[in-house]
Formats: sequence, C-alpha cells, structure tokens
Amino acid sequence: MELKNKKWTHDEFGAVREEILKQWPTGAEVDFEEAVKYHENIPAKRQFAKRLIKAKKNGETLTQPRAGVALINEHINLLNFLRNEGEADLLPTTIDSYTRQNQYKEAENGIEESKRAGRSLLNGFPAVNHGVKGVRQVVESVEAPLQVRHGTPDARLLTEITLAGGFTSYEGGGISYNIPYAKSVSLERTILDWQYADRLVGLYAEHGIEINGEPFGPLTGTLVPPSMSHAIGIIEGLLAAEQGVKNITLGYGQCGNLIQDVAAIKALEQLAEEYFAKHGYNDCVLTTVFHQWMGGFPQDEAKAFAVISWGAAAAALSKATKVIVKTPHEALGIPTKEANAQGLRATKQAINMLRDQPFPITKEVEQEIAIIKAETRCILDKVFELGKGDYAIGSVRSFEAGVLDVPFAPSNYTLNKILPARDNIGAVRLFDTGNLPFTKELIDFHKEKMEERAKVEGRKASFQMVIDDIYAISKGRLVGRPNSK
Amino acid sequence: MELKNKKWTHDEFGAVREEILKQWPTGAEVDFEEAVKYHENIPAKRQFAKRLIKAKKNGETLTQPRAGVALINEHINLLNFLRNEGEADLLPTTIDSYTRQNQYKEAENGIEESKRAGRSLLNGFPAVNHGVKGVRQVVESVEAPLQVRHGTPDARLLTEITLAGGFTSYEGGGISYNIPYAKSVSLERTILDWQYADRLVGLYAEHGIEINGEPFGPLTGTLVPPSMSHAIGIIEGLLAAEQGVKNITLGYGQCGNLIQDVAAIKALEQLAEEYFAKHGYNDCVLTTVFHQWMGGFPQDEAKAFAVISWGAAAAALSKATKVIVKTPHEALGIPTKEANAQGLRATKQAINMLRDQPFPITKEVEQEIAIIKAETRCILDKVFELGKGDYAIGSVRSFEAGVLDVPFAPSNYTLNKILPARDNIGAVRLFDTGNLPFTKELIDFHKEKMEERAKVEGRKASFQMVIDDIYAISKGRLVGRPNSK
Amino acid sequence: MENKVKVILGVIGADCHAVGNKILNHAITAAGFEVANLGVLVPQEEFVNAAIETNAKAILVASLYGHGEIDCRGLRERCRETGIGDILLYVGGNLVVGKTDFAEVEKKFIDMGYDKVYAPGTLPDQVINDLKNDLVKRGLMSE
Amino acid sequence: MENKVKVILGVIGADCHAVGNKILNHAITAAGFEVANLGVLVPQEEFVNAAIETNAKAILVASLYGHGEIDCRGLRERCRETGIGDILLYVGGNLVVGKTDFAEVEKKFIDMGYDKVYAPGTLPDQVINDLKNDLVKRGLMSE
Ligand code: B12
Ligand code: B12
Repeated sequence: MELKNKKWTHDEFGAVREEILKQWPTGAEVDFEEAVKYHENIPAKRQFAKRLIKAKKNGETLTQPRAGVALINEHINLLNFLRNEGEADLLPTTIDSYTRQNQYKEAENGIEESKRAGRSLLNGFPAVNHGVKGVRQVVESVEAPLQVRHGTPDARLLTEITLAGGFTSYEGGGISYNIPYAKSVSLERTILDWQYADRLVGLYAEHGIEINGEPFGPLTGTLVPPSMSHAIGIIEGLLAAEQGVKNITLGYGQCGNLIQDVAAIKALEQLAEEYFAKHGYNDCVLTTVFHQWMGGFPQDEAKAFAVISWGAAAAALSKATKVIVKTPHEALGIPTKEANAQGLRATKQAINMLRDQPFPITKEVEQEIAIIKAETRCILDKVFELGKGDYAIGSVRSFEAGVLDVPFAPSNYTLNKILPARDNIGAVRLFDTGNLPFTKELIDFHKEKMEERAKVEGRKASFQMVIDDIYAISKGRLVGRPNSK
Repeated sequence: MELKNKKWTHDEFGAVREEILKQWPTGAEVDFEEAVKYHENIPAKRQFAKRLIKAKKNGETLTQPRAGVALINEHINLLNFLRNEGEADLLPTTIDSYTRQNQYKEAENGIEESKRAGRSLLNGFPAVNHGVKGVRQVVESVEAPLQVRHGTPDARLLTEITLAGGFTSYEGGGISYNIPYAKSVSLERTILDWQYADRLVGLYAEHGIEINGEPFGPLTGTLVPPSMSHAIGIIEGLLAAEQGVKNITLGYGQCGNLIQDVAAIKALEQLAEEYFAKHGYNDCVLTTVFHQWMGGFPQDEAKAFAVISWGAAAAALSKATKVIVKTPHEALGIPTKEANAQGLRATKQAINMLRDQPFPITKEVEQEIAIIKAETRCILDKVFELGKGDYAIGSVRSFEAGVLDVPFAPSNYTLNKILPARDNIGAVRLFDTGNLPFTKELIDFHKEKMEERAKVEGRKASFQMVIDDIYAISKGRLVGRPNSK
Repeated sequence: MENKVKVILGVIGADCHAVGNKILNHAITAAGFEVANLGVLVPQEEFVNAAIETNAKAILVASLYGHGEIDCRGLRERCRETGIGDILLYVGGNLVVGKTDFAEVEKKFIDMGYDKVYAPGTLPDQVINDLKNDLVKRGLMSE
Repeated sequence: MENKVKVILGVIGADCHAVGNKILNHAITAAGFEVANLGVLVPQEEFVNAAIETNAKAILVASLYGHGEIDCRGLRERCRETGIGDILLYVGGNLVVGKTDFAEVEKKFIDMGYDKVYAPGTLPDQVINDLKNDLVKRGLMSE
C-alpha cells in the first residue's frame, strides 16, 4: 500500500486485518461486532475519553502511572494497588519490550519464566499473549479508565486485542513509536502501520465507541526541544484524526525550566487547535498530557521525590489535563508497586496544593510561547510543503532532510544532526540547529542563548556541554555546569 | 529594670550577668575574654555570618535542618550525618523543651533517662546542662557553621553558654520566643531578657566577633499572615540592632501560595532595608530565611516529600538566603537522622534545579508585595506611635491593643482576635482583621478576598473555614474546601 | 435545662502546642460538653485540681512535643491519691519522641493507666464519639 | 601510527535505550579506542560476529530495560563456540527488572561468564579505566 494521509477504505483495512489477526493464535479471539457491544456496556467512569473531557472542563490535572507485569493476576493487583494506595485517577497497562518488538515467542517464554520465578521477568504486560480474554479479566477487575502504553513500531495486533479487550485509551503513533524505539524500521512502514491502528480506533468511533488516542510526546525523553515534540505530536494527531480518531491527547515531556514548561503546554494547546481547525478536523476533542522528567533520574530516592514533585508542580501550573508520574525507583529499575504509589501520592499532594493557583502568563511566558509557536510553525509548514500537502509523505521526506530530527534517537531514520543543550536559565535550546527550517531570527535566538551560557561558564558550547546536561538532573542540578561553577 | 529600646550600659548588663551565670552550675564555666579568643580561632568556613554573606552575594539558597538529641556524642554523630548524608550547608542545635522552660533539673533527668534507655528521651540538646565544655565538644567535631535553635522565653543562660561554647549563630527574640512558646510570661519580661541575649551578641561584636542573630519568623506556623510576621521580625531585628547585633537574618514561614511566598520574601527584604536605614542601623547585614511549611503535615511520607519539595521550590524561587528544612517524619515525631537527611537531600535537589531560574516579578507579585508592605507599615508605624517612638514599649502596648496579634498562639499576652483563612487561590488573608490598624482599603481587600472564596464554596466565611484550612495540607490540599468542592 | 457533662482539656508539661488544643476545645464544646480548657504548659496537679473543682467526668491530656512519656507518668496515681481514681483519662497527640509503632505507644500509656490513647492526627469527631460512648457506658450521660 | 585497540559496543536484545550508548561511544573513542558501535537492539550473534570480524579485544554489552537476565545468558558460551572464548566481556546498565541489591546481580552475571558487571549509572571514566587495566594485564595494550 502506498503511503498517503488519507482515511483507509473499509476494503483496504479489511484486507490487512485478515493477515494481522493471524500473527498469533490469540488474534482469532477478536470479534469486532462483539467488541463494540462489550464497549457499549462499559460504565462512564471507566471511559478514558469521558474522564479527560470532564477534567478539561474542571481545570483538573489527573494522575496516571506507568505499570505492567507479566502475569494477569499480578497485573490486576498492581493496578488496584495504584488506584487504592496511589490514588491514581487513570490507569495504564505498560506492555513488555518483547511484545513491542512483536517477539511473541520470547514474551511467552517470559511468562513461563515469570511463573517459575514467582516474580515478573518481563518489563510489562504481554497483552497479545494473554489475548482478548486475558485482557478483559484485567479490564473488569479495575475500577478506572485504562490505557495501553507501549512503544511498539508495529502495534496492529496489539491494538486489535487490547481494544477488543475493552481498553478505552491507546498510546502511540507512527513517528513517536518508531524513532525513539526502533533502529531500522522505516518510517513509511510505521506510519502505515499506525494508520491501521488509528483506523481501528476510528472504526470504533464510527460505531459510537469513543476511544482516546495519545501520541507519545516525550520521544527520547532527553533534551527534546518543545517545538520538535510539538510538531511531531501535531502531525501524529492530524494523521490520527484523518483515520477517524475523535479524542486526542497531545503530550510533552518536562524540560525543567518552569517558564518553558508552562509555555510549552499553552503553545501546544493553541497550535493544536489552530492546525486541527485549519485542516478541517473540527470535531476532535483535544487534551494535553505532561510527562514528569523523562531523562536520567537521581538514584537517591529523596532526590527523586524532589524531581517528581517539581514535575507535578509544573504540570499543575501549566494546567495540563493529565500528568504521567515517575517513581522514586526510576533510576534503578521498574518500581515496586509501593514505590509507584509513592510517586503518585507525592504528585497528588503537589497538584492539589497547586490546583487553585493560576500561574500568571507573564511576558516571559508569552515570549516563550511565541518562540515555541514560531519554531513549530516553521517545522510543520515545511513538512506540509515537502509532502506537497500530505503530512504523512511530508514526514518521511522531512526526516530524510533533517526537517524533523529527534536528538539521541536510536533510529537510522533520523539524521541526528540537531544538538540540544540548556541555556543559562535551563531552558532547552539548540546549540546546533542542524537542518531545521528555522528563520534566521530563530537560529540567531538559539545562538545568542547558547553564547550567553557559554560566557557565564567560561567555555565554548560543545558536545561536552550536551553531555553535562544529560547527566545534570541525575547529579542534582538542571544545568550541567562545569564543576567550578 | 525599666523597658525601653536603648542599648544596655556595661553596668546594667554586668549586674544582671552575675545573677544569670549562677542559675546553674555550668554558668561558672563562662569566661567572656577567653570565649572571644576562642571565637577568634574559629575558621571562616565555620562562621555562620560569613557563610550567609557569601550566599547572599552569590544568590545561593543554603539548606539547614533542625536537629538535637540529649547526649553529646549522639548529637555530634547526628550533625555530621546531616552534613555528610544530608549535604546540609548550615547546621543547627535544637534545644530540648525543658531547657527552653529553664527546667534544668528535668533536663538533667532526661539526660540520665536517655543514657539508661540508650535513645534520646529529650526532644533536643540540653546545652545548659552540658555546659561550655560539652558545647565545645560539639562545635569542634562538626565542620559547618552552627546555630542554636530553640524557643526559649528566658534564654539568657543558654545564650551565655552556647556563645562561649563557640556557636556562631543564635535564633530568637523577645516576641517570637514568647508568644508562640509561652502562656503566662509577660512580654515586658521577655523583651528585657532578649535585650540581654542581644546585648551579649553585641558585646561579642564589639570584640570583633560577628555572631548572626535570627528572630523566629514563623511564630505559630499556622496561617500567620506575612505582614504580621514581617512586622514582628523587623521589630525584633531593630531591637537586636540597638543592642549591637550586626548580622541579622529575618524569617518567614511558607504560606503555600507561590505568588504570596515570593512576594513575602521580597517585601521582607525591602521593608527591612527601609526600616533599618530609617532608624539609623546602617551597618547591619540583613539576610532572609524561608521556613518550609510550618503547620500540620501529611502523615504519608510521599506526600510529605511533596510538601517539602514545594517548600524548597518556593524558597529557591524567592531567592531567600537560606531555607529551614522539614522531614518526611514531620507529622509523626522527631525525625531519625535518615529521615532528616532525606528532607535535606530532596530540598537540595529542588533548589539546585531552580537556582538558575529567576522567578519573574509579575504584576501579581508586585501587587502582593504592595499589599504586604502597606499592611506591615500600618502595623509598624502604629507600634512606633503607641510606644511614643520606642518599639520595645510600643510592642507591649500593641499586643495589649491587638495591633500586634498572633493567631493560635498559646500566650495570654496576645488578644487572639484576628482570624486568618485562605482566599480562593490559597493566599493567607484575614477573615477577621481584629484590631489591626489597617486602612479601610486594606480591610476591604481582605473582605473581598474572603467573599470571593465563600461564594465559590457556597458557604459563609466562618470558623469552620479556618479549621478546614488548618487541616488542609495534612489532608492533601492547600485550601480547605468543603468535601463536595 | 440540660446539665452539661464537664471535661478537662489541656496540654501537659513544658509543651506549648496550642493549635490542636484550640480546635479540640471548639469541637468538644460544640458537641455539647462543658470544657474547662487549661491551655498549654499544664502541670499534672493542675489537671487533677481542675477535675476536682469542676467535678469533671474526664480528663483529656494532650502531649505533642515528645516528652509525653516522662510527663504523663503518674497522673493516674495522682488521681487515685486525690480520690478521683476512676475518672476517665484520655491521652493523645505525638506522645513519644520519634516516629514509633503506635501499638507499642498505646500499650505503654494503657499500662500507665490511661483509658484511651490516641494516635497522631486524630480528628475531634473520633474523640467526641468515644467520649460519649464511654460516658454512656458508665452511666454518666444519657444516650 | 599507533594501532588502536578495538572494542565492540552495543545494547542487547529488544532494548532501544540509546543515550548511554551514544555517550559511551563518544567517551571510549575519545579515550583512544576504536569502537565498533552496534547501537541498540543487537542480538547476541551480532556481538560475536562483529568481534570476530574486527578482531576486537572486548565486548561491552549494555542492557537497560530489564530483560538483561534473559538476553545476556549464553553469550560467553557463544563466544567459546566461535573460538573467542577468552574475549573480555563487560556488561552494564539496569540489568534486571526492578531495584535490586547490586551484589546479587553482579554475582549472577559473573556466573554467566562476564568479566565485569556495572551498576546503574556507571560513568564512562570508570569503564575506560577498567578497560585499560584489564587489557594491560592481559598484555593486549601497553601502559
Ligand atoms: C530515557 C529513558 C527512556 C527513553 C529512551 C530513549 C532512547 N531511545 O534512548 C524512552 C522513553 C524511549 C524509554 C523507553 C523504555 N524504558 Co526507559 N528509561 C529512560 C531513563 C529515564 C534514562 C536512560 C538514560 O538515557 N540515561 C542517561 C544515560 C547517559 O545513562 P544510562 O542509560 O544509564 O547509561 C549509562 C550507564 O548505565 C552506563 N552503562 C550503560 N550501559 C553500559 C554497558 C557497559 C558495559 C558499561 C560498563 C556501562 C554501561 O554507562 C552509561 C553512560 O554513563 C531510564 C531511567 C534512568 N536512568 O533514570 C529509564 C529505564 C532504563 N527505562 C526502563 C524501561 C522499563 C523502559 C520501557 C520498557 C518502558 C517502560 N516500561 O516504562 C521502554 C523500553 C523500550 C525498549 N524496547 O527498550 C526502565 C528499566 C527497568 C529495569 N531495568 O528494571 C528504567 C530504569 C526506568 C524504570 N525505573 O522503570 N526509556
Ligand atoms: C505547628 C507546630 C509547632 C508550632 C506550635 C505553635 C503553637 N504554639 O501551637 C511551633 C513552631 C511553635 C512548634 C514548636 C515546637 N515543636 Co512543633 N509542631 C508543629 C506541627 C507542625 C503542627 C502541630 C499542629 O498545630 N497541628 C494541627 C493540629 C490541629 O493538630 P495536632 O496538634 O496534631 O492535634 C490534633 C490531634 O493530634 C489530636 N490530639 C491532640 N491532642 C490530643 C489529646 C487527646 C486526649 C486526644 C483524644 C486527641 C488529641 O487532636 C487534635 C485536633 O485534631 C507538628 C507536626 C505536625 N503535626 O505536622 C510539630 C511537632 C508536634 N512539633 C514537635 C517539636 C519537637 C517541637 C519543638 C520541641 C521544636 C523542635 N524540636 O523542632 C517545639 C516545642 C516547644 C514546646 N515547648 O512545646 C514535634 C514533636 C516530636 C515528637 N513527638 O516526637 C512535631 C511532631 C514535629 C516533628 N516531627 O518533629 N511546633
């Protein structure tokens, strides 16, 4: 099939579907009509989209953890624990890494080894292997809206099984689940495969079942400038909307400078409304998600709590619709359920203390919003141009050209030419703008900001500065200054 | 001796001193001349005043815990632990409650019981009982500037012993160590007794030994409006300056609304500079201390970490010179050294992540600064007026008249007429301004703010609202809304 | 006119924590009791004297600051010596130094002769409920 | 011209964590080694093949995502089978699922045949130091 940003026909979808459901025996359990009926009976309080809309209306910031283990009962216990002891508003099911790479045999092996070991040897829940029945056991045992969270380049079978299983929200996109997660899978391939997943969500929508979709905002989680993640998020949102997705949450990973973080969420909201309207997707409900710091964490739990709490504060002050929560174990390993609940409770406390405090839109915030919007527009409009009016084709060409570029990504399909570093007040800037289609003013702006910092530190901006910034938060700072400073 | 705000003569001081040093056998260990020599040999890095001045110059926010146990060696271990594992910049010695009430026999008993029990049965370090020699053991075993922190209405002997022992900073004042800490000790008495303590610091200053003094800013720690604690802090600062204290740190206990907290520190700095200059104390170095939330804490440690981290963030954003740190054990009991170090490390992480981020002085912050300054001036000028140009006498009369009034204080010497509560965005306002000498505009301002909240909550401002606010943070919120809201 | 049951309230020893005391005073009064609130920094004998003077049915002792273990010892004996050995004795707050397993603390204070021991953070409603139940049980109050 | 010592670097299994890999690559190269960086998502045989092809003296295996226990098993055997059984094998990252006592993890991987096992958060300098020492000890590099 040729890539273009166009809603798949029923025939196109049907033909691929037949193949997909054969990829693993559990595919046979999927019965779309029955699944629609199943969804019709899911009570409102377990519907993700409804909960988000309510939160948006009330100005709430909802909390959501990451969590998944190999076995069904353990997974149910984990989720209920996070609901009851962690006071989580929304729940996830994080999928294991074998499933993400479609290595279902390895996943099966992991299930068996986990049973023997009496603890999870998988880093997530292998939903394909557990099948629709297994997934429904989970869905029915948990009193909260549930989302699939993964990082799967080809998630077609996973989507079929988890949605038929009753999940009401689904994370991912053809760019954000490729570039940070894969090495040699072509973008053309993953965008096509994600059109399938989005089309499936669209099909449910056509049958009256509202499923929330969420592009993965943070990408590599490592000094990604807001304009790059915004551009990619909005493109993925538009591609999803074209396939019929009606309830979309756009994401952003905390950079750490409060002004930039607040501005980023505001800019994301405004840009998304603008581009969705411009391209005629007027019936989409848009919300935002703020990810607490996604880069390297401090190993010390007390310090990790400070990073978590600061992320919670920034999320609340930016008025994002939900926040994805880290845990005090982040630097070391998949958290115990207790550590996960601790991260959630710290976050809840911070959010609740700040929910009544509006953050003033100062001129600094306004300037930052303007910068982020200008940059994002440069990128988006160039993508559109390269694709000759098609964002899907434009994305492929833009990654080739370095118009879209994700720092530190493992994929061979991103040029890796841009180099981000913090400026003197900790905002993420570009010390090398690579091939980004920025105006001269914008390029100069980044240059100035980096020179300002370089001067303060008495050194030139170099790759060492980038490395220092990567380690900074885990070593207890925001800006990676040389030791003496 | 008759109370007036006038530097004690050497004779006045000497006469009282003779009595004081006889109050407990260890008083005999005090030899002022020898103590001055002892201080002359204290290296700069252990001098509190020097460290504060450096921090002020560099825009640092230093961390300081509270800590004290009954026995000398345990206390030394505790302090070194907080230095090494807690990365504390400044160290305290918190004095036990018997010593604070001059019950040295009970303190002796507590020391004995602690020796037998193998754990501290006292809630602090009984410095008087340990004497100059005991104190010096501590001072010489710890590589950081050390401060005495207590809450002692009559601290004269304690001051003599701890300063002769080599402490370089001293907390307290005649108002702030009476009203929140005592029931039936007259203000006249404690202001006189604190003139003694301040005069002693002044004597050291005259001999070239710079000792830092710090009025206790947070008072009852419970919804104290910034203008009241600022007025009292500035009065105590002025009284101390008159007795010769040259290095003064003024304090403020976090209220919880970020705008108000940032504004409070800025207003405190500006007002203090103004009033010190106005009254001719031009050679005082003034710094500020921000106390993390001093009211009731959540019992859950994860939630406590969020309160701590948020306090750290507010301290850093307000650029206070130092921050006094709470611990995850706060709601339950005196912290273990581990919990204390955790609070310190979380604070350090938050401060370091924010040190490069200046908080914009927005129009909201400016307005709040203006309000706090206007209120504080109303109070201070009335105190001056009632004292006919004497802040000491004025303070006594002002407490009688309710011009100075500390909410929830145990003392019979405060009218307890003002009733604070939070407004709709969580700033501490007055739901009853009692007898405060506010202008009509200021009174109306408070009324409006309370009505705004009352309207949102669909109830009248009442004592129940005050109670709800007192419990709010420990129950996970800032504003104590009725359940349904 | 109903005769209100009298209770004594205070914070023992060298302890100055006043906030909880004021709230308890407010809540217990609102619940229909007559509270003789001694405030903070109250020595043992003052509790006992006040109870005798007012013919109180219960003494509510608070200790927040950590010295509760030392301060509260012997209060029951003192009550016995003065002829009010049966009076209801409640104690609450942050009774010992440090974060401790509450079951241990409870046992310690029960052994000292207190009828009920409250964990940190206890809300007034619970105290009022217990007070009513205990007084009804003892026939000192009608349901 | 000095002949640089060759080492193989890669992230094993289905693991896509790339940041540490890029930094290690940069640092080890800067320290004078010739690094064949296989990047992320590297199967065992690719490590072994690359080592044989380039005549590398060490293989540095990273596993961050938690499946290290499953993925790393058998690599030493595979080396033996292909005639490079003596090659220096380092492994590091976040090797197992969950926060675990590192001593246990270390033992587990030493038993699997790895020469050195690194705790989470190890800095490049330490790796480079150890590499130099081990290679000098084996006579594969001059001091
Ligand atoms: C950034 C990040 C991501 C990014 C990665 C982007 C990318 N492509 O690189 C994204 C968001 C995509 C991601 C995804 C996932 N992640 Co991740 N991630 C992190 C995070 C926060 C930082 C990693 C990092 O870049 N650190 C900075 C670099 C410089 O340090 P480093 O990677 O630790 O490497 C250094 C050292 O470890 C050492 N080292 C590393 N390897 C080796 C090898 C040798 C031989 C030696 C000597 C030394 C050495 O040297 C390096 C340089 O100093 C860590 C947690 C943390 N550390 O704070 C979690 C973490 C590694 N991720 C984790 C997991 C589970 C996942 C996911 C499965 C998702 C999930 N369940 O949440 C997926 C994995 C998908 C997959 N197929 O691999 C877990 C692993 C858990 C465990 N082992 O028990 C961690 C620990 C978080 C956690 N506590 O749950 N992640
Ligand atoms: C505010 C506060 C202060 C203020 C008090 C102002 C004032 N005069 O009231 C100031 C700053 C002056 C202060 C001083 C000190 N404090 Co203080 N303080 C607190 C704090 C933060 C809140 C207390 C409070 O007001 N809570 C709100 C009210 C509504 O709740 P409450 O007091 O707990 O009371 C409720 C219940 O406990 C219960 N209850 C209480 N008593 C009783 C009695 C009965 C019979 C019943 C049934 C129920 C009951 O009902 C109340 C209403 O709900 C607590 C820690 C916390 N809880 O978060 C520490 C705390 C009580 N303080 C403590 C200490 C040690 C001190 C000091 C010695 C200083 C120091 N070393 O740091 C001095 C004491 C000086 C002295 N002589 O007493 C410790 C006690 C430690 C311990 N027990 O191991 C605590 C726990 C903090 C800590 N973890 O270190 N403190």
